[in-house]
Amino acid sequence: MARAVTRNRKIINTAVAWGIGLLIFFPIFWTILTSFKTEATAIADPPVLFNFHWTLENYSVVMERSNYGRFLTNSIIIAGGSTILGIIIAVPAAWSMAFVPSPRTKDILLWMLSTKMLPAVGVLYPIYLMFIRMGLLDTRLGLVIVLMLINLPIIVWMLYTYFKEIPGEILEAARMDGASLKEELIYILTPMAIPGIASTLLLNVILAWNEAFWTLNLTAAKAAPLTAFIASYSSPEGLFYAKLSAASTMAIAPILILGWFSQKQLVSGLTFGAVK
Amino acid sequence: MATQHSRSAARLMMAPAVVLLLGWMLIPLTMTLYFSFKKYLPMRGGDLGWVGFENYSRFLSSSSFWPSITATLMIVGGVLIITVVLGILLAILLNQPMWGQGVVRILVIAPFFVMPTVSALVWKNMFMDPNYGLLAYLWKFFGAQPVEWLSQASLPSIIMIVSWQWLPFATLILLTAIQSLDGEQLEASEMDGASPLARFGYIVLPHLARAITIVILIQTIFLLSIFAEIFVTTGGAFGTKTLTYLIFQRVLESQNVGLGSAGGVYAIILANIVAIFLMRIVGKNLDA
Amino acid sequence: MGRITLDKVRKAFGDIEVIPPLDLTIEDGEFVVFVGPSGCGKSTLLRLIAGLEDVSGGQIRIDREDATELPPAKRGLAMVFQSYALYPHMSVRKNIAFPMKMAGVPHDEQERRIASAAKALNLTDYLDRKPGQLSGGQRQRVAIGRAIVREPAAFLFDEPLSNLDAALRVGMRLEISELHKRLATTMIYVTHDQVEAMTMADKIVVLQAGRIEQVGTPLELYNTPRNKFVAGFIGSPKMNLIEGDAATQHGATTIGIRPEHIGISAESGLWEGVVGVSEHLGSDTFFHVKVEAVGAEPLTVRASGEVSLKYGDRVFLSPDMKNLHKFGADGLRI
Amino acid sequence: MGRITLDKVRKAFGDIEVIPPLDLTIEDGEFVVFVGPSGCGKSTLLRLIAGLEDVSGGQIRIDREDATELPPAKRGLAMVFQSYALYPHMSVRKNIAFPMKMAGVPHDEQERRIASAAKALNLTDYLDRKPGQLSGGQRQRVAIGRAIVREPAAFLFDEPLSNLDAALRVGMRLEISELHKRLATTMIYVTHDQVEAMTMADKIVVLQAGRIEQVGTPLELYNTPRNKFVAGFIGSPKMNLIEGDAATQHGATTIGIRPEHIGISAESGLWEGVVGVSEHLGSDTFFHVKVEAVGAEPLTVRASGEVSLKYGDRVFLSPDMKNLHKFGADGLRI
Amino acid sequence: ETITIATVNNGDMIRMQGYTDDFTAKTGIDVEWVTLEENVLRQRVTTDISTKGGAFDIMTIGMYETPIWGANGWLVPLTDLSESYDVGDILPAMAGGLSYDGTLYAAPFYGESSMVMYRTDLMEKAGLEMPKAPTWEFIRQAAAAMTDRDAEINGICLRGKAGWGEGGAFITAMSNSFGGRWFDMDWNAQFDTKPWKDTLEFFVGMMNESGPAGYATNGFNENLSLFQQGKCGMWIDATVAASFVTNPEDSTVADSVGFALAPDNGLGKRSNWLWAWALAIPAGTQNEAAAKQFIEWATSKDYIELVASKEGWANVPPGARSSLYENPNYIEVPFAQMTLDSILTADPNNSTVEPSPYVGVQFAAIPEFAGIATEVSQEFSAVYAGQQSVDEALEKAQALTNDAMEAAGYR
Ligand SMILES: Nc1ncnc2c1ncn2[C@@H]1O[C@H](COP(=O)(O)OP(=O)(O)OP(=O)(O)O)[C@@H](O)[C@H]1O
Ligand SMILES: Nc1ncnc2c1ncn2[C@@H]1O[C@H](COP(=O)(O)OP(=O)(O)OP(=O)(O)O)[C@@H](O)[C@H]1O
Ligand SMILES: [Mg+2]
Ligand SMILES: [Mg+2]
Repeated sequence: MARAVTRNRKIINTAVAWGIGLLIFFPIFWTILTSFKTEATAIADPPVLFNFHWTLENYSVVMERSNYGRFLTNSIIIAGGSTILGIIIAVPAAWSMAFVPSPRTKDILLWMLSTKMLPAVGVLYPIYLMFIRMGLLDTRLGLVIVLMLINLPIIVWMLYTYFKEIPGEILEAARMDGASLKEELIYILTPMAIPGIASTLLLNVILAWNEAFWTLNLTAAKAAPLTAFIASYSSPEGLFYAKLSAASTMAIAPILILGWFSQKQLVSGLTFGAVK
Repeated sequence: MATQHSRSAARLMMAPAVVLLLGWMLIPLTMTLYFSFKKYLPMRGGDLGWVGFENYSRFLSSSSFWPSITATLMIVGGVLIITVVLGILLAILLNQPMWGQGVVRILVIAPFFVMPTVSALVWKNMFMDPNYGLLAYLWKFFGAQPVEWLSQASLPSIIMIVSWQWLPFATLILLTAIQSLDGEQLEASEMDGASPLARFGYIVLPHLARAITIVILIQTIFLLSIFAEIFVTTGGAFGTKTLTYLIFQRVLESQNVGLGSAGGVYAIILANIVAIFLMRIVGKNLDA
Repeated sequence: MGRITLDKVRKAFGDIEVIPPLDLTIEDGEFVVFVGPSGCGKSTLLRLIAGLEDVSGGQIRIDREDATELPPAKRGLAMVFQSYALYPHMSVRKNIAFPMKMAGVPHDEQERRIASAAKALNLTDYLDRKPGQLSGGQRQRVAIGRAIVREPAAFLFDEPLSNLDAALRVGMRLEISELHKRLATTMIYVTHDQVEAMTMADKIVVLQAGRIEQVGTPLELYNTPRNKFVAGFIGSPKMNLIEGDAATQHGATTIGIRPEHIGISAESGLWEGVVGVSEHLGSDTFFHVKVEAVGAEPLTVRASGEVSLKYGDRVFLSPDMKNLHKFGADGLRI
Repeated sequence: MGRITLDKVRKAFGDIEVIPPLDLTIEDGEFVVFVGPSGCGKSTLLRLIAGLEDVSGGQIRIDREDATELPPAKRGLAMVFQSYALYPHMSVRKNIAFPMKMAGVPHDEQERRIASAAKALNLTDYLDRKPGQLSGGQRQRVAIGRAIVREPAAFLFDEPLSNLDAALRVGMRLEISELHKRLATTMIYVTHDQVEAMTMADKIVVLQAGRIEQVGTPLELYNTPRNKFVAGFIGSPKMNLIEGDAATQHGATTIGIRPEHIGISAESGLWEGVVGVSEHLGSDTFFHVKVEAVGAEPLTVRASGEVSLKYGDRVFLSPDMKNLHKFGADGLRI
Repeated sequence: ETITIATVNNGDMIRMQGYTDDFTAKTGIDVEWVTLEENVLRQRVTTDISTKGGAFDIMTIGMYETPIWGANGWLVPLTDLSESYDVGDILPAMAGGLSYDGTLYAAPFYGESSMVMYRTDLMEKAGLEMPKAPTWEFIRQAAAAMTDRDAEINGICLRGKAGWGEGGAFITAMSNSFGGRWFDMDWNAQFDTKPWKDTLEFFVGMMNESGPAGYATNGFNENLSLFQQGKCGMWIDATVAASFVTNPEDSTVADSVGFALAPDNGLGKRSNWLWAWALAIPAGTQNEAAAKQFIEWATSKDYIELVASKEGWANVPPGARSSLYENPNYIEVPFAQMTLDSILTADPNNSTVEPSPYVGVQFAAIPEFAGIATEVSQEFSAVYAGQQSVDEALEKAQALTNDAMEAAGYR
């Protein structure tokens, strides 16, 4: 398809794509913009775009009000920890399914996905009771475990599709070369699957970062991540759009930045086996 | 590949994931089943004994039950249709040559990184508010009466918010799928005289079938359990009470764990019906 | 009805000129084969003719009409891709019908043509299968089927056999040749396999780095290669090229002699040598003989039938002087 | 040091018996080639020997020791895969070092062996490249390098050349043959290409549907095929098999005559026929001649060098009776 | 020693977090805050206390939860508070609502009732005068008179948002003045009675005449903003709002706000509610002593002084202590007296015209109420949004209430 695209066509593409891209991004942009306004300008009629008095006041109010650093740290530990733990458990499982398939492999995969269908609110009480008994309430470890479990099916599935694209012969070659199963996984499979593993990691960090039900209900002060941070801003007395925007911006900024830098990885990696 | 050694190793290596998930599924599931046959009211002394199927029949006969199923299916269906259709169009657009492709992609993906709570808050307050929302200004600007989004068009509004969040996901997967389309196939169809529209219909769309299946499958799982978007925006009013939300009301607002658990069992049944339905319709694409 | 003329056609990808200005005329009904080493521009040339790439300069005429700016669909050519590029989600029938559907051919006419193409290509039993359920050879026939139903002005084949195993290749080669005889449509065929080129072509175009090294019938190229490159490239196993004293004796910088033009005997001959590896095909035997007199590279020698000479045996070689090729310092045939 | 014995080895996938009980002995140092049509079980057999599949019955002995239950890593065999199966994330050096690393060979010994293997395989300059940066031929040499550093009891090759283009194949074929000469290690080589089989093997095993049809040296198979299947499978182009009157005259149900054993002349001969497609290779010419006397299928005839006969010419064929193969009603050689 | 406090994210509570250092300096006890939005908070603490999770040492709860939890023995009784704390100073209405069986289980941080806030300038323009204790009829007339759609002025802004603590609270309090009640003495739902129909029809009629567009989704926050922006002529809502609408920093109408008692209908009950956010200690906490210390600090007179000295008298937490209303500095605050009067006219134990079996003004202090009232208020909101008729809504409300009461075993 290496025919030169006409310049006009490219200009149209660019215009339409940017138009739509900006439209989709607009709510985020508007939130960020609003976070630099005063409360009065935030609800000014008509709305103002750029010609307002920029202020960092909202951020300082938010910082003063809550311990952002701790929420952030918790988010990072919980999202990162659950993802890493998930990968460690999922790699061997995905290996088995991809390279030693049995007639039941597909069923097991679908079953794993189906565990995600349990409505969380329905099982809050049972889980809460278990957490109390095991002393996991309001601990990062507890959340790491829970988030790992909810995302495990997705991790397994993604890894499975990536692994399936690795020729089995390479693993057999390693076996012929005298590698044990462990060595096969460590020296051959994992390094080869790095791109797939990386995008799996990324997707799961995002999912864990944004998970709001369990992170909110199983924490108090010590382990609360950014989802709890945002829950304290949702409807205070009065419509504090600017402060809400500042808090929102702070809650999504880290993951947005991470996503920004790993866009390429995400685009090329998020295939779910769609690429064949 | 399949020697005895590797088969037993495989079983061993699958064990942690399977056992953990089995536990994660079975323990709450049994407890849910257990509670669903009990009169369990934490506020009034907790366990008040067995009641048989009373919770089930009560949940089913509640006037909110069928509307909640409808709402659930409407939201899931609506979001799927929007994200898949727009996702395909966007994926095709983003695959065209243009300036600043990388940046545009980031712009389109960005909503995926936003927490559901945040996005619901932002949409509700800053866009859909009939007095201060940007959309209201827009309507007023064109001389129209602002729409009261969350009350007059509650389901469409929620579908729109959720679609905004999930569109990036669909776009991403479809984009990668489009990128994997064999260029020679397109060239061949071009040599065969196919117009761009025909190429889309006969070549591109069938190629995307598998990716679309995956999008539908994964999104359905997540969409069946959306909660924050409803909690924050309408609180279940105006016909936006999904099954998940109804269970939430029973368990946490009414503090009737038994009744809520029965609802949970219904939700599992619904999820499985939807899943089986999906498998039937699109599942065969997974093998291809 | 199928005359293709390239007039100073050139192609550059960015700064790299892949095809310098090139002239070529392909007559109506001719079977032309493009050969050349990998990366020499064969596919590019084909794609220029097909309209899948824009020319960077020059003109392409099909049947005297300027087609340079025409989109692929309008050129009336059919292409069979190396990967076949079948539509994986369509049955064989649908694949073959596709170009007709696009052209709006009436339904019963489609059916008729599909049936006749399927018959010609032995695909009748497979019409309802998907490409994934076909063997390589069958797939290729589907790709050809898709091409012939359009009754194109010319067929373009891009290495259509390279994905097949050797046994199938021989069969498919014959089928394409017969197809050409029957339809008498212009065919342009890209391959890197000299055997295919030799056996199928009316005319071979030897390319190197985008330039045409020689154009001619297979036997012209075999018998009178224009230069060392063509000499080495045409024929299998390849011609022995000898430099140094042995060459200067014949007033040339390089002399070439094909393996089949060297006699081998245990008793007497021009050159004395030692047998290295020998390859016994039953029908023929190839010996790799180290001859001191002509340099370090062993000479490849073909003996008909089975000849028993062992590794290390001393032998004598007698080149057939009639079939000696001489090349000057510039590499051109003298 | 490399004697492999299969004793009533059988293999079934589920209900389908891919390999019925099969006995085979491969002597130390032998170069054995498995040939057979696609899907006949060549790869499966190789994988059974390698230990990559479990046998469903029978015993595999390596150097007289029972290896049936041994995992692949313990069998002391090296395998070169069709796809080469190089580790894409490791440099050539690391690829070659990998089996030694797994075996715990000391570091300087590793270095020594890598250096010598690289020298033998002409890979010294490429040691620090990744496989992605190598040509097909170089990749194959890396795969071989990875195999030889282990000093295995035997090499297993699964169609190692089928991914290469024709030119490279010829070269690689020679290299593997020379390697075998030099190392004198047992080699088992799977291919579907008869030319490779003929030129490389000490012993060819012809398989069909998991059964051994014949075992023997290339020339044994060429000269005295045990049955019609082997006769048709060995040799290229394939043997002409004739049934009917022409065969019964010779007291056989089928007679076979190879293309190279039929003389062609314009004047006289046993059979009269009409030239169909002819394939001119320069070195040889293959004619497909329709002969009424022997049935509908055209006979393939080889003429050395260039012979000018046109489509439709009337010719006479004289089969070389010495090289006539006769087969009975059961397909076996008479 | 560290205590963990779950609290709601309203202004007074946020302010208190700012003064935590003062407490830590005095006692050496560290404080961890878990600040959540009201609905999330309620859910969160309810889960924790009903499972004896022990995640919090102090919970911020309201008048609704306190008697229920106290009855369940889930809260530490606040009996042995120090002398200087002066329990007797807590307004009796508040203390009553936060007690079970005469024992105080939560200390009020602030208390509120509801009242009419109106624009004196608009009232004047309409040629009307607001009586100190208006009737609903007057309110409706005044609203119609003040409405000026072209100037984007709505005569009246009221809560229509679904949720038992939002629109549900308002309509319940309003129905009290129309002679309505949730349950009769046998716990039968009363939505099929005339007072409820009257209430709802009156409300919808008035709001359609003079209310803002989209009032079906307006809650406290939305109405506050509307009022502050000068878009409402009247607003009947929590007394705490008074300090916001009179604060010139946020409000464009700060200097023209008047106050009146919530309206009545001549049946002897006004439509004002009673509410308090209070601090309670879950039973079984490890840090009971420290928690008590904190509660004493946070709800003390000293704390009020502290806030007053730093932020002015208008910003102190109101409605909890009688002494505040005896303070000459505070009584100068324009809304102070009206707040006190409103609080004093609300009686949780006798809130309805006809007798009712439950305690609470705008709620019934039974565990099932929150769930039921939320669903009922959703039906009502659908009426406000024009999606169903008053009769349909009442019928559904009746059915679902009876159904839930049956499920809970009352009937
Ligand atoms: N899109 C492109 N951009 C830049 N260079 C290209 C492009 N396509 C082809 N080339 C270069 O043009 C040259 C000719 O490529 P072409 O595909 O025509 O070779 P070929 O003769 O078909 O080789 P092969 O036998 O390997 O298929 C090569 O050097 C190749 O790298
Ligand atoms: N895992 C498997 N399950 C079921 N059948 C199998 C499996 N692997 C191979 N087979 C079947 O066993 C037969 C032999 O396969 P094998 O791969 O050994 O053939 P082959 O001789 O190597 O063919 P080719 O030349 O095409 O590589 C085939 O019919 C194949 O379909
Ligand atoms: Mg090419
Ligand atoms: Mg094979």
